[in-house]
Amino acid sequence: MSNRTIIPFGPQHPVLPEPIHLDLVVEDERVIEAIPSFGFIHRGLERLVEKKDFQEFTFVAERVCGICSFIHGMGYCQAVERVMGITLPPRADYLRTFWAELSRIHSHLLWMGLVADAFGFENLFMNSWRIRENILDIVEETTGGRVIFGAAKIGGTRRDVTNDKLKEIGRTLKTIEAELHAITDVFEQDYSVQQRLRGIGILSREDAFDLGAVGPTLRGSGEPMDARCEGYAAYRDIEVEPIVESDCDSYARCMVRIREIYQSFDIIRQVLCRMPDGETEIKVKGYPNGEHFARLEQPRGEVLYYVKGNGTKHLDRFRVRTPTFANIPPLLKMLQGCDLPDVPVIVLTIDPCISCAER
Amino acid sequence: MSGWLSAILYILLAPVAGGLIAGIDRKLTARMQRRIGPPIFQPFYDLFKLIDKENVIVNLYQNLYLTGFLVFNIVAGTLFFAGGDLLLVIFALALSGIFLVLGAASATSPYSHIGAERELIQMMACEPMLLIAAMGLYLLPHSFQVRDILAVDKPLFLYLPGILFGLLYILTIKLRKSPFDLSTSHHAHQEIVKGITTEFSGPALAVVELAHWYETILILGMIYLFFAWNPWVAVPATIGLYLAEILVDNTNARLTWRWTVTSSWLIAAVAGAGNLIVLFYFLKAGF
Amino acid sequence: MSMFKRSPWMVHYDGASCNGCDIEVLACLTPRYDVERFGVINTGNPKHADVLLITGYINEQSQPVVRQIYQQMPDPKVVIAIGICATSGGIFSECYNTKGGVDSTIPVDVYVPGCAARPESIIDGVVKGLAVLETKRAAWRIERKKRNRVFRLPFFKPKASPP
Amino acid sequence: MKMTYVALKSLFSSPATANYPAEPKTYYPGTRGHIVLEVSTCTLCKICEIRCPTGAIQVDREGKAWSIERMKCIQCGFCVDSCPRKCLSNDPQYTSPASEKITDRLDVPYEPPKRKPKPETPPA
Repeated sequence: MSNRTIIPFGPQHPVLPEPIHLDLVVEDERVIEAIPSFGFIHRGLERLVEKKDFQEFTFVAERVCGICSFIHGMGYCQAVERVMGITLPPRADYLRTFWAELSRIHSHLLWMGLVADAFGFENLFMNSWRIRENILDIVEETTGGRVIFGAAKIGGTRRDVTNDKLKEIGRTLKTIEAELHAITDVFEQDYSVQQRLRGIGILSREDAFDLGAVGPTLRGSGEPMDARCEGYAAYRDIEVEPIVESDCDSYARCMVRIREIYQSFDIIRQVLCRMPDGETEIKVKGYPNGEHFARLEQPRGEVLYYVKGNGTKHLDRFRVRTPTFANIPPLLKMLQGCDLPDVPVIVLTIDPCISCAER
Repeated sequence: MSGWLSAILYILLAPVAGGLIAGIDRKLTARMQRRIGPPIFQPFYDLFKLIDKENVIVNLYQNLYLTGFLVFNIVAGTLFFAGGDLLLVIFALALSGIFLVLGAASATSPYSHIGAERELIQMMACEPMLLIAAMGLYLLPHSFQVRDILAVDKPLFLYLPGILFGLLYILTIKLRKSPFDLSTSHHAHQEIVKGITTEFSGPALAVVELAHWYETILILGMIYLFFAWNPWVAVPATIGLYLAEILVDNTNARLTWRWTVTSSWLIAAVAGAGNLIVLFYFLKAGF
Repeated sequence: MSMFKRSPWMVHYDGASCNGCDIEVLACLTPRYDVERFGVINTGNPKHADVLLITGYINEQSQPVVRQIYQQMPDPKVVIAIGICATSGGIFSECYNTKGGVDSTIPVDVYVPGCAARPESIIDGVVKGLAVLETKRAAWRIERKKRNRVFRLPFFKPKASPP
Repeated sequence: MKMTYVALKSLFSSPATANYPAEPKTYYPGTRGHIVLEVSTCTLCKICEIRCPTGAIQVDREGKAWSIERMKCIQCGFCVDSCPRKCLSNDPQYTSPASEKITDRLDVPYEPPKRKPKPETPPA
């Protein structure tokens, strides 16, 4: 006696502000299958390389996604720099790492808020975003933008931060971290939150690996894989231990992200300690000729940039493989057989960034 | 005579008081989230705006059902404040709920349908406890009449602690507060958009809001009954318990319908029925 | 006096933006900016909303969606285009998949510039939008009197069939 | 239970809301708000027009004017970086919302240096 209906989820939906459309085939309240449809946000910006010169294109690359914008700009610059054989001054590398980790904290805090909203915990949403605003203040002060940093540039960074300012930021981050503990404790210990996260959206280690999950989705299933261990930018000097949880459920993915926030605070502390003096940019001469793959770790997982230059000011090819794109097959797997109220929670535990995925 | 007076006062003043309570609720919620929050009269602004808006009617029967929802809410409240039969009040309340469900189900939107289903589930979770509460209140005055219960010169909450707890538990469901804001939600967003109210717009939504205000006052009246032996205790106790509901709303995630039904029946069975049985034998033994 | 100014409920749709403006729209709801001070609620349901906030430009796939959301909103309603993309296509205006700004699909009342639009700027935009909403309401009331559509029970048949 | 503590603490502490329209916001000096042109030093060299990723800046050499479409500018600051005379700068104040798309047109008093007339080559 089951009644099979199709419930549309998105593209306009209060829980997920981004336009993805899922047709949820539902029996009573159990999801049998989720059929996605895409393209609501496809821009085709990879093809803009034909129209914008390779330096201007940094701004386009930053706008692949507004949440992890800095790492997109940084990844593009890194790929082009490798093609052109540019070695950055160390201060530029460290500043980039500093901003990348700040953007990771802000993205994870944003995610914490959204997932809290998905399971109907409005207060937690408000508190997560309240703390996030403090991070954004630091970002705005150092880069001039709140969400689109606009600080990366081929050959270095567009801005420098004085050492006094960095010290002050270090102190501010300490107070933010202290304040954050109250919120993350709720995620870790609150009964009703655990009810909504534990045992929901199981993705086994084999499935996660086979379906190509990346980032916290993969690490929540017990696979230690973090592109920061590759040692790009300042990560060559800073030890990054991949954070792994082995429960394979939504709670594990949540815990991975929460522990990553504290890890990022730790990395920023190390970056601030070791910040070398010197130039932040070098002059770029000539045009890129050749190709390169860059691998970076975004808040949502591993991101790949492919750049191919032909010796003119326009690149031949630019290609991004974003983490959400890789995480959608695991998501569809997780959605099979879950309850309808758990759909938003599961969708959010991969931290979807549809604008990344569809570019 | 005073019963009729208070019934008329209820009909006239409940919207005002209910709106104010909703406003204070929103303000306090905002403060608990470290926001300034809307002005206290915000619910009235919302209501008048909704009346002013275009009424997009999905089908004409929707209006009939919504009118039924409002009318039976008022009937239930009027019966209660006139000192009438508590059982009748509970049944009228259930009937009004059914009208709301019918109104939502008459639309074609899947969100509205699921909201209606969940509303039914919520009513299923509430009703046993409401009936047990009525029975508990019956035991001391041997009457279901509200005026007789009011006349009992004993602190009822000491006799009925389990039932009061159970009633408070399902009041969270009735007031649509987290963790049980399953069928529709005032603030936080949910997977079925606005659930039961998805298809109501403009004046129709205003009717739903107004009916909720009447319902809130009726529910607060029910809590008042437990402390009615002394108004100086009863008023602060009712206010305090409502504030506790707001706090619970702000400190819990939304739970699933399975959890809602299981836990509320469990509490009805353990706290409610247990209290009832114990009290029954105590009274029989002549305490 | 009308209450539209005091209780604008909003619905937000992400056309094809980079998420930057989206999260700034959401940030407006949070403690630092708290637009609920002005009675704004993010309803997420077009049928309850008075204000439609659109971020990002319109592409082939999202065009019918935007149109549908706009049609589902009861009158009077206001559309606010948030961010440069929603205004003119911005940096993506040369992409092969754009139709242009929001005004290519539905009428826009207020443009909020910025990439990404700052929350203060969004608040300013909403306040500007409310003034437009007020004038639209006046026009719409005259319209409504002609059509005479009020809250009605099923056994009273409407005089004129709704369009 | 942890949340009860947070909620009650929030209830009794002052709200984190910046009372925005009532109290004006002060921006950090480096915030990218809108582009300002120092008219007196501009030489209408057109580099900003070429560099602008969205094509918001138009330089009219004949009409001696520099114009920017405010509703197209993405405040990236690329023009500021690439201006050879440093006459462009970022102002922290954002462009205010409007019902029309605004274009700001500024008259530039720059006089191009008169080219010396070529010395007439003596007829061979």
